[in-house]
Amino acid sequence: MTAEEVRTRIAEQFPGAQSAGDAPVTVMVPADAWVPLARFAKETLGCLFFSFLSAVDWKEEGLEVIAKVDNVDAGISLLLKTRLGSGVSACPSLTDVYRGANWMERECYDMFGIRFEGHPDLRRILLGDDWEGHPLLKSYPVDAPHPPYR
Amino acid sequence: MSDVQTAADVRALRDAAPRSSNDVGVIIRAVLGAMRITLRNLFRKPVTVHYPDKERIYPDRYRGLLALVYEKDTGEEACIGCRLCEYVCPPAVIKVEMLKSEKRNYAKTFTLELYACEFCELCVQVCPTDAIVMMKSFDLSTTDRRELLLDKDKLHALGKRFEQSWATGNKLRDMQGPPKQARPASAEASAGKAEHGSQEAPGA
Amino acid sequence: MTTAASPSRVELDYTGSERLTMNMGPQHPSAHGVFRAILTLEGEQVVGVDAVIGYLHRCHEKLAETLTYAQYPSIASKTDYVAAMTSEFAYVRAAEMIGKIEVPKRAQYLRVIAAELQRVASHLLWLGTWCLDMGGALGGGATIFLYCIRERELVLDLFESLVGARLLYGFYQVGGVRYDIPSGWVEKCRETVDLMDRRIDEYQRMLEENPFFLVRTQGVGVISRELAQEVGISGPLVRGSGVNYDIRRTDPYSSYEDFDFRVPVETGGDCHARYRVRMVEFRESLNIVRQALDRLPEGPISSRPGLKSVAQIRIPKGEAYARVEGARGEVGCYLIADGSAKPYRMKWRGASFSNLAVLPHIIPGHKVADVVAIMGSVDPVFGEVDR
Amino acid sequence: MPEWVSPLIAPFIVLNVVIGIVTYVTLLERKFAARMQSRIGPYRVGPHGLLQPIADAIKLMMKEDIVPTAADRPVYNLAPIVFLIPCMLIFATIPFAPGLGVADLNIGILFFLAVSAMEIVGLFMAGWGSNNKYALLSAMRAVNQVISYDLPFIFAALVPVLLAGSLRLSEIAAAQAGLWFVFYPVIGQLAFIAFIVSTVAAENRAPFDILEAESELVAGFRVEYSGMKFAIIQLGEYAHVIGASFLGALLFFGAWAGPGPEWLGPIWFLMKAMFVFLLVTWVRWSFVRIRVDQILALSWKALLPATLALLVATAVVVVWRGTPGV
Repeated sequence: MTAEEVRTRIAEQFPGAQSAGDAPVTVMVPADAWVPLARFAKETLGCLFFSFLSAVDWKEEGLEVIAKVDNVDAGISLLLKTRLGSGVSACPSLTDVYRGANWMERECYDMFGIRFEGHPDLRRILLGDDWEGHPLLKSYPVDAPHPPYR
Repeated sequence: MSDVQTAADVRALRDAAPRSSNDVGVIIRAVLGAMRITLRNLFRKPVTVHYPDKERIYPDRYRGLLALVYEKDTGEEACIGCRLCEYVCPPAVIKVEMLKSEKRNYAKTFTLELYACEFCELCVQVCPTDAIVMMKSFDLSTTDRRELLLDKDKLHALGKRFEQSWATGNKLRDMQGPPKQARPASAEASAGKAEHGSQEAPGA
Repeated sequence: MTTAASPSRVELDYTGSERLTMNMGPQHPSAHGVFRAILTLEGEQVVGVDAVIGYLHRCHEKLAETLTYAQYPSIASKTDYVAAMTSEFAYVRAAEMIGKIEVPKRAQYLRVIAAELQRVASHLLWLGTWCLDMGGALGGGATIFLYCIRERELVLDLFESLVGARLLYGFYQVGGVRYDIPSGWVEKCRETVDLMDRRIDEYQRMLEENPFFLVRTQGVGVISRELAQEVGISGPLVRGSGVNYDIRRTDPYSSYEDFDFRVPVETGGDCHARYRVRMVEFRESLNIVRQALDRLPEGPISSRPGLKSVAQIRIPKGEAYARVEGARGEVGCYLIADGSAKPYRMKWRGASFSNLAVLPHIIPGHKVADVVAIMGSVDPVFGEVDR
Repeated sequence: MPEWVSPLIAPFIVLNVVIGIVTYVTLLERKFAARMQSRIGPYRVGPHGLLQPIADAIKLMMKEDIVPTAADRPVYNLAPIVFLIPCMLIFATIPFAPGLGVADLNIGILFFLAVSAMEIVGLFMAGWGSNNKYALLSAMRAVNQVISYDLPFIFAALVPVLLAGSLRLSEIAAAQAGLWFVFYPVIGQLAFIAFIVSTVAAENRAPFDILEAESELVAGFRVEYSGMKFAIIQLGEYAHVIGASFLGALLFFGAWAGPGPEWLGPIWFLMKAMFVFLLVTWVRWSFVRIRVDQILALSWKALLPATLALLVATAVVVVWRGTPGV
């Protein structure tokens, strides 16, 4: 399957998706198609390999969640993206589709404060439980000491 | 629990894994083979270096303590206080103030917090006058952190105390530079410089 | 870092005998850094594990947003400090992909040599510490550990004469490499590579058929093909589970397509399979180094002028995900550039983070002694896990 | 000299000599292991590190003695002593030369084996009294392992007894005047291998050191001990190993037999014991540790039947030859 075919198949399945690029194929969907897209990628496109999940803070445009999955045998790389919209910090969880999303979503919650709905065990992973704020948000200043400064 | 492999799974997988041979002969041979290797190493020379008594030979490019040097021909401080090293330092341990003067500028203060230094050589790399260099030594151990807050005088003293490594800003930039002219075999060129630089303090 | 009770605890035909909760770490001889596994035990059997990480978190992703493309490669070494070369590699490659910066052939080969020597050094440390975990500091493990360290020193000596540092190199820069090889280095490198080949033979003879070693590794910590891919483990682990996934082969970068090498794949999925994969990788890496030394082209080592100021490198707007095959697997760097001298966002995909995430799935059902064997075979580096 | 003093003289001398040997055996092992690992070992204290054991002993004596608040104090404090006593008592029956020893019992070897198995009480007390999970797991393993390996240890040691036809250690040594039992065709070598394996296991040394297992259980039963108590445990452990090495030298290498004048006998004995000790050490530094269930399986499924069969075979040989002895 070439990147071209992948893009067409995704376009058939998800009319709202915008896709571009070859390696990886970048697919942008609305948040409600996030889990179906991942499931489609895993089950239909054979992207079994879960590479990573993270987020980007686009300031006033809101948060964007990204995930990368690969079909190792066929050499397909998919970069899945979803915009949560300004002020929204909830996203459906991929843990039911990919087990590897568990820790990645915990890290993402830790760093961006995104609540992954359906995650079995959403707690901080890298920072302490009593940490205030989510450091990778652009609104989190780098040089000011923060309350539990240790 | 679908999330975790259960004990039954583990047992099944364990049983499915390839087994080692139960042949006594194989086992005895393997055991003796392992013991032979330890025995062979018993008669090899130890690799330990008696550190404080004997020093390792540092390679030419050793990235050790940082120091400031004087200009070779005039004997003046080479640093012109341009603050490029301050800007490039990733952990921001260098603080420089410039002293403007007629012919050239000087560093009014130059402090280096060696206890937070990463020894990445970026300050050496950007230095336009080859003033900050690295030394072929790392032993400046102390029981007091404050002693590693190096000011200008201390840095100059270090420059006299230890042997200087090869790299200076100009040499590094020459080595990395894109082909301005057709360069000869660059390995030899850098080697030639290496021999040259290790003996002498750099000139601007 | 959290102390909440583990929510995922398996019920393995629990007979009502008292359970013991045991903290393994954060300061523990076989924690390989600072890792805390909260084990729930029934006798010697582990029934639940909660992995606590984050003790070494240094906010590398935030840090990268505040440092320029010129500065960060030196800092990138610190994520995976055991294989510092490959983490730098991922970062500069991401920047080069966005900026479409050509890298001279000589620099590409030098990058390959450094990365492969680094893989050998890293695997040596893995073999040593893993045997130390299984064999103890007062036993045969320490012997193998010290042999491995002895050989690793030789590789570090090579790096030292190339770069000047032994642990955090700063060898890569956007557009090429920072240092050319000094004279005599090629011969020294060849000698070291040949010696290493012989020494690896020795380790193999010491371990390969050793019944003590085999009973500790065979059938222990089996990761199935499905689990391996879903969790996203990579490198020798995923190849030990029968997935043929090596980025050097599937997505060749930096002239890897020029070299002949074999990608070992084992189907066992247990600690022994991972051991065998890594033992073959040793040889293959040494082979790649030999080939690269043979064919090392002449020419410049960087396509960009030497660094003169902090903001010299500017990358146009764009984003890219660069992955390299590190010693522990897929080291990825997802970089978003906004046209300035600093990235807008950088995401590290640490291979160890994903590799470690498999532990809660495979440890339950094993004995306490197996926990350290499995952890050692995963080869986590906590600088990379916590970043 | 009052009358009660004289029986104490010999034990006093033996005790002190043993402690001296044990201190320096630690240095021997450290140097030997270091060379095996391309290192040089202790080097700084005294010429070539010769004063290192003394420095260690002084250091351990000066250290603060820490008792965990949750520890079971009487048990915790008593454990090192209970551990040390049997380890020292085993030297009581060893004759270092003809007529030179504390007590040459007519059931010497039985006494040795019985007392040597007593160390487990101290181990378990230490593990239990520390009130530490690592120590507790280690104590559980200790009981498992020591009991499993004492049987093959005894059976292996009984082979020379059958060959010599006596339980008295001095008679076993004397019976080897013609041929050391280690050279006795087939039986001798097999018994010696079994003896070495079960010694390594019964002394909890790698690859069978699961109760110390510092990569899993940190330091096992002695994780909470510090200072002098730690030193006592360490002393006991080494004394036990040295005792077993002496027993091995006596059972298989003809004890004090050797060329040269008679007063060299104890020296020969010591050298042979050190040879056995280095053999055990060599094994120790060559292999990775195996798991608790595998250790038990090895004992009950392989070593115990094998030594039992060997014992029976020896009995058959002895009966067939008519007279005990070589």
